[in-house]
Amino acid sequence: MFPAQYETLQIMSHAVIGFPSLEENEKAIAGLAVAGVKLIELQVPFSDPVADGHTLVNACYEALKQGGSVKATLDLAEKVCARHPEVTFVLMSYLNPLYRYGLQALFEKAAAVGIQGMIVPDWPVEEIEPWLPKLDELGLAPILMVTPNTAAERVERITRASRGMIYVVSRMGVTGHETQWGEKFQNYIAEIRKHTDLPLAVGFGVRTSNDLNALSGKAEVAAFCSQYIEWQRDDGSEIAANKMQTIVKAIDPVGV
Amino acid sequence: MFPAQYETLQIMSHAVIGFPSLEENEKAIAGLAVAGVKLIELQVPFSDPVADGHTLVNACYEALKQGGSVKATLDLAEKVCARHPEVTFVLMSYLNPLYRYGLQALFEKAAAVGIQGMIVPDWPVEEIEPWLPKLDELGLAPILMVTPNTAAERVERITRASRGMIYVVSRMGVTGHETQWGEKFQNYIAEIRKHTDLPLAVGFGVRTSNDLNALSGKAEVAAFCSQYIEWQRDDGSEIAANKMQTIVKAIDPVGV
Amino acid sequence: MIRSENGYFGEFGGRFVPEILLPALTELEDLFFELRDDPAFWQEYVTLTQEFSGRPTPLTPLRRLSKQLGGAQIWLKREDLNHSGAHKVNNVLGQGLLVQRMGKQRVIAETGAGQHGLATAIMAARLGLNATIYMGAEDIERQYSNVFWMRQLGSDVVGVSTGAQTLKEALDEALRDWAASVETTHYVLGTACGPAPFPELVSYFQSVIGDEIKDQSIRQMGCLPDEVVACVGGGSNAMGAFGAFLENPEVALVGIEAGGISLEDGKHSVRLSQGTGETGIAQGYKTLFLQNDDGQLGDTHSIAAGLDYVGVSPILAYLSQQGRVIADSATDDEVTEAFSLLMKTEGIIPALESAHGLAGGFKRAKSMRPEQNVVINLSGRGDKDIFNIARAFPQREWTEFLQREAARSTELLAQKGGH
Amino acid sequence: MIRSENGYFGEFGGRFVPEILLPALTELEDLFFELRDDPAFWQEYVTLTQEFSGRPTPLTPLRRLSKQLGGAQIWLKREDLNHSGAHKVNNVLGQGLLVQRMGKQRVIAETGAGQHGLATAIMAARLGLNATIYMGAEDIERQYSNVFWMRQLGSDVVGVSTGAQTLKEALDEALRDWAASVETTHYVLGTACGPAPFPELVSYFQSVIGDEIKDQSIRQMGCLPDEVVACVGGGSNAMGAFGAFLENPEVALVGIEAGGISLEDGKHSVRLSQGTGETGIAQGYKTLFLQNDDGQLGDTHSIAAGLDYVGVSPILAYLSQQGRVIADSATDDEVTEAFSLLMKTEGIIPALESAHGLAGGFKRAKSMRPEQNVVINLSGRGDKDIFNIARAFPQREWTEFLQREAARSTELLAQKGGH
Ligand SMILES: Cc1ncc(COP(=O)(O)O)c(C=O)c1O
Ligand SMILES: Cc1ncc(COP(=O)(O)O)c(C=O)c1O
Repeated sequence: MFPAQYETLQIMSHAVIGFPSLEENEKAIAGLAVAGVKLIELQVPFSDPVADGHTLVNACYEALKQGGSVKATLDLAEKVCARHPEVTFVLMSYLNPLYRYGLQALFEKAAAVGIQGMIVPDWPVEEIEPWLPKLDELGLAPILMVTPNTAAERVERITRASRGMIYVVSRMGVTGHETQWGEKFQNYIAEIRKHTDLPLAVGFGVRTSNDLNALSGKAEVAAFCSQYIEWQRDDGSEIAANKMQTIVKAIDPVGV
Repeated sequence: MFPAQYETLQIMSHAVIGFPSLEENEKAIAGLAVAGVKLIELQVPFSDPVADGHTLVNACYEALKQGGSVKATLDLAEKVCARHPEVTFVLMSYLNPLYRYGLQALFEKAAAVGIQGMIVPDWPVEEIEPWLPKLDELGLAPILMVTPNTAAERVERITRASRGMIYVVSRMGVTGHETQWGEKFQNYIAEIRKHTDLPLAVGFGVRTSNDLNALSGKAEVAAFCSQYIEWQRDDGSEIAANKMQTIVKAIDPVGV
Repeated sequence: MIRSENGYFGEFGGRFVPEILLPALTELEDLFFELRDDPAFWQEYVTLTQEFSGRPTPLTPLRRLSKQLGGAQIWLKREDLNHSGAHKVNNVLGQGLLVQRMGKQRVIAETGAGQHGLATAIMAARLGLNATIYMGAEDIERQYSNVFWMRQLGSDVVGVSTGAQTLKEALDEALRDWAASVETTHYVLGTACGPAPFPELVSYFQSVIGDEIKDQSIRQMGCLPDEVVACVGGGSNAMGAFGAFLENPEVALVGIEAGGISLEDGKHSVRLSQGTGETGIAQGYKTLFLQNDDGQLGDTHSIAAGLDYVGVSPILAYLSQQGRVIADSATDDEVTEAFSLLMKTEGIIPALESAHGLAGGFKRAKSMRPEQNVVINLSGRGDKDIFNIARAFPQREWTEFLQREAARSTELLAQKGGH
Repeated sequence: MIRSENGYFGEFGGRFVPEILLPALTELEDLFFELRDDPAFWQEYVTLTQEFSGRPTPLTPLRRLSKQLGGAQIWLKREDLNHSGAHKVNNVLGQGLLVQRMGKQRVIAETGAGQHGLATAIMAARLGLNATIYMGAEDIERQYSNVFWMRQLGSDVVGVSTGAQTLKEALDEALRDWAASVETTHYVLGTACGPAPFPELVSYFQSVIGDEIKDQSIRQMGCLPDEVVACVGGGSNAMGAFGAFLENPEVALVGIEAGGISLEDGKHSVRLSQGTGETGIAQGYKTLFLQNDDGQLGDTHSIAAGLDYVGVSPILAYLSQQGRVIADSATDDEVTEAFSLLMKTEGIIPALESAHGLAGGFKRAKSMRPEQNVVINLSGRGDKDIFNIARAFPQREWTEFLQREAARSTELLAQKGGH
């Protein structure tokens, strides 16, 4: 289940399928679940991940060598969705691997294994709209992105096509490190809320407890991804899960 | 004295002033005189000896490092002309060193030290003609070159401006090694004799006793230069002089 | 010139980019749509290419070579004579005019072998713009000579060390830069690929090539050519050469891809002609990509660094599907042979990319009649790439020269006290 | 265009060659005198340069740089856009036409840095002639990249290991070849020097540059330029640029020589402008030579290999003596500065030779008024000479690249089983 509007801040974390290995993914996801993470993106590794920062780019590169693929992702999803019913799994992928699989077949299979949402950064709203009836029928939520430079009419169109949540890109750029959560950001969030009742998942640049506390009371979900993958890369999945637990516990439970 | 027309073959040999050194030049010239050489070219080394083959080019290059120059040549000439009155010394130079010295001063000085002739390969007949009165007055013989591709009218003009001898370039080119002394060559010689009563000095490609015997009875002088300089370079002036003596003795004394 | 329907050419094209890049693309598209039918803008562009890059480039008859091959008359469109040595500069100068109109002060570009990066650096210097060029660390390592020039020209060359550290990664990294800087920065895409409006926009600027070929053919041959042949990397020089002839069905249009070593995976860069490419969506657009069953983009190989690309212009994908463009390929060996033949017979040093067009064009010309005419687009010159060409023709003297030169260079550095 | 009196320009010029070469020179002179007043021949020549080398080359305004310097408007005549990358090809193509008319099948040339040799190799390939290029062994060693191309073009490159093993020796050796082969072989002299008729003949073919400057100035500036500036090696690009303006005394003509490191003997190549050159007779003609008191030609130095020559065109020696041409020089340091300035401000990579013209021209332009115009002849492009330019701008990355490339090249050779 996606959080309801104005619910207290939840963390969405991440797995790149195949990184550091397919077996390790399962353990890592279990660790995240134990840590209290309620939303997990399962990222299909891709050869050209243009919307990702260096951490995820390199993770994709490694993951592909370890056998990461659409099929591996669906297989894994089947297991982890069953194993962790308290977690909402979201498929994250670039379009081409899904397109090659066959979009309709992919959607059906994803829904069948228990995936509830889908983030595809290079799949624009115009191309998604024709699929909405099918996706709604399957209960597979397309989570679209809004960015700081998205024009108002386009925010309207994107929010209309989105399901489950809106993915709010916190700032311009993908590879930078610091994000400001001040007034400008709050106005931006407020602007989006004018167009939608869906909860907002804020991504890009969420790397510390401070970031989370800054977002607490402003958004329903914080995507805590690159930093987690770096922990996983540098310290292993177990320690990464522990750190995640600390982070989750430290969140101020303030409603929006 | 230059040989008379139809006299038996004499050898003209060579010194590059400064090669292998200025002192060695004197010894080498003495050796040539002893060997029976009656004509010796004293070559002023030059930085750009375009009409010479590799042997003389490299000798010039070395000679310049050893202090070879116009002045050194005139100084040496002064000594050797006095020392070897039986030898006819010919100044061989490219034009520029003489031009820089001052042509008139040079001619006067050369004549004064006892030089009897002058070979300047890049000094065309048109430029020599105005100097003829002066040269005749000084008794300094300009020895001009005729080549196999010189047109008949030009042979006429060149022979008219020449004194002492005509330098007959035996063949096209400067760096090659073999020269043919057959019918074609004899026709060439005969053609030149139609224009002049001066003796002919044949140069380029005279490297062996065979060459000399082939020329004997056809020309009055054979310029035996590069081969001698190679002996001098490889074996030293003394052995070179001995070899020269052998060569001179082996000439068939046939009149033209 | 062909026009897209909403960014699509048949099923190919489109604009599949992260949302953040969309405003810049629509801004660019709006400006482009406004200008492309304005003859005054075209004139401004043509004047710039004339005064700075020496256009028009000549159409050179290859009299000796045509006779030797015994078929059609072969003509070369001499894009090698452009400033910077390749057709790439046409597009870049055109985009420079757009940048000035948008009032942006910075450009970025990706580059593989360095050609497009160099052209961009040149344009930026000429127009007084800041430039950042992204280049795979591996490519920098191998193509340092172009890096040398780009830096001398004042551009910032940034090495990309993600993934395989080559063109693909550089492109992705440039897109990442753009995502952060899109409001002040223009992304100068180098070929007729990428998200709309780039394929159309790049083809528009490059169409100056085909316009000239058409005029020159009529003047020099007295008729249109029977065939126009061009190498196909991303497809910009081919679209440039073909554009003016799309409505002349009597003119065959032939694109030559990099046949590489063989048609095995990773040993070539043939996307159009042998059923090796499959429809996919990546790098912002839909086209034929070399990819595996999982939709991962494949490895490519070509002796010519500039043809070593995994996708292809959606316009060419469409025209080839329609049969309007004939797709063929030339292997590395055929290419080095054509390269030598042109040099030795006509005194022109082709780029290895362009030598693909030569190999394909010569083959076709041979089977044609002497009264027919084939125009081959000589997209670039080879002397800019001596290191690449020396790799294609290994010689002891070259190796020894490099060793000596490295020693000399070390000494010079020591004299100047380092850097 | 200026005409000699019997091969002389004032006291300079003439024909001081071994007798054996005379027939070839008079044959050439006769042919040249017959053709030079024939407009059809000139048209044939211009058409060849157009169809093969892309003439006319543009006259490029340097708007940003002129503004930055704050003086006259500066324009570049873009000889760098010629096929082969320099003005040298004009002369060589013209001589190629003469070779065809003489029915000769072989050409020879001397070359220093390799530019003229490369141009000759290109012409020979294009016209189907055999070519032998003489090059000092020392120059081959340092400029191997040009040797690489000449050989790829099918020319025979012969190393000369007499004397100092550089240009002078190569020239002498070419003359020796010519002495043996004069009946079947044409000697393609590369600059406006040497025995008559070469200075006049080379200037005649290069005059296409100045003719174009004149037309273009009237079209682009609306008037003649105030100054025309060119670098002076042998003098061919300068004579080419100046020729059309000799009868326009209001146009100042400025030749820039290589000031090198200093005016000490052997550290520069200034023959016209500082009283360093003295009248002499060598290499077939009379002009100002760098020489010592004994008449031995001197050593020269320039950062630009192509300006490193000991003599100078007799026509320029005369015009400078008459005051019609103003002679100046630029030091190596001024040259590298002008080089960088042009690259960074206008996106054009000049040859180091041409950068002398830039250094001199920029200096003059600075002290002029904005409504005045200076044309600088950009005789060649710099990217053909990356090794030379890298030597002028030592950088650690370049050294490291060369080391890696040498290793790679060794490996490639080993793979191919040597050569
Ligand atoms: C000379 C040359 N030709 C062709 C290409 C291929 O590009 P396109 O297919 O866009 O013309 C390149 C790319 O770098 C190039 O440098
Ligand atoms: C680009 C360039 N400019 C100038 C020169 C100098 O020659 P000239 O004075 O004959 O123009 C050379 C000679 O190689 C050259 O390559």
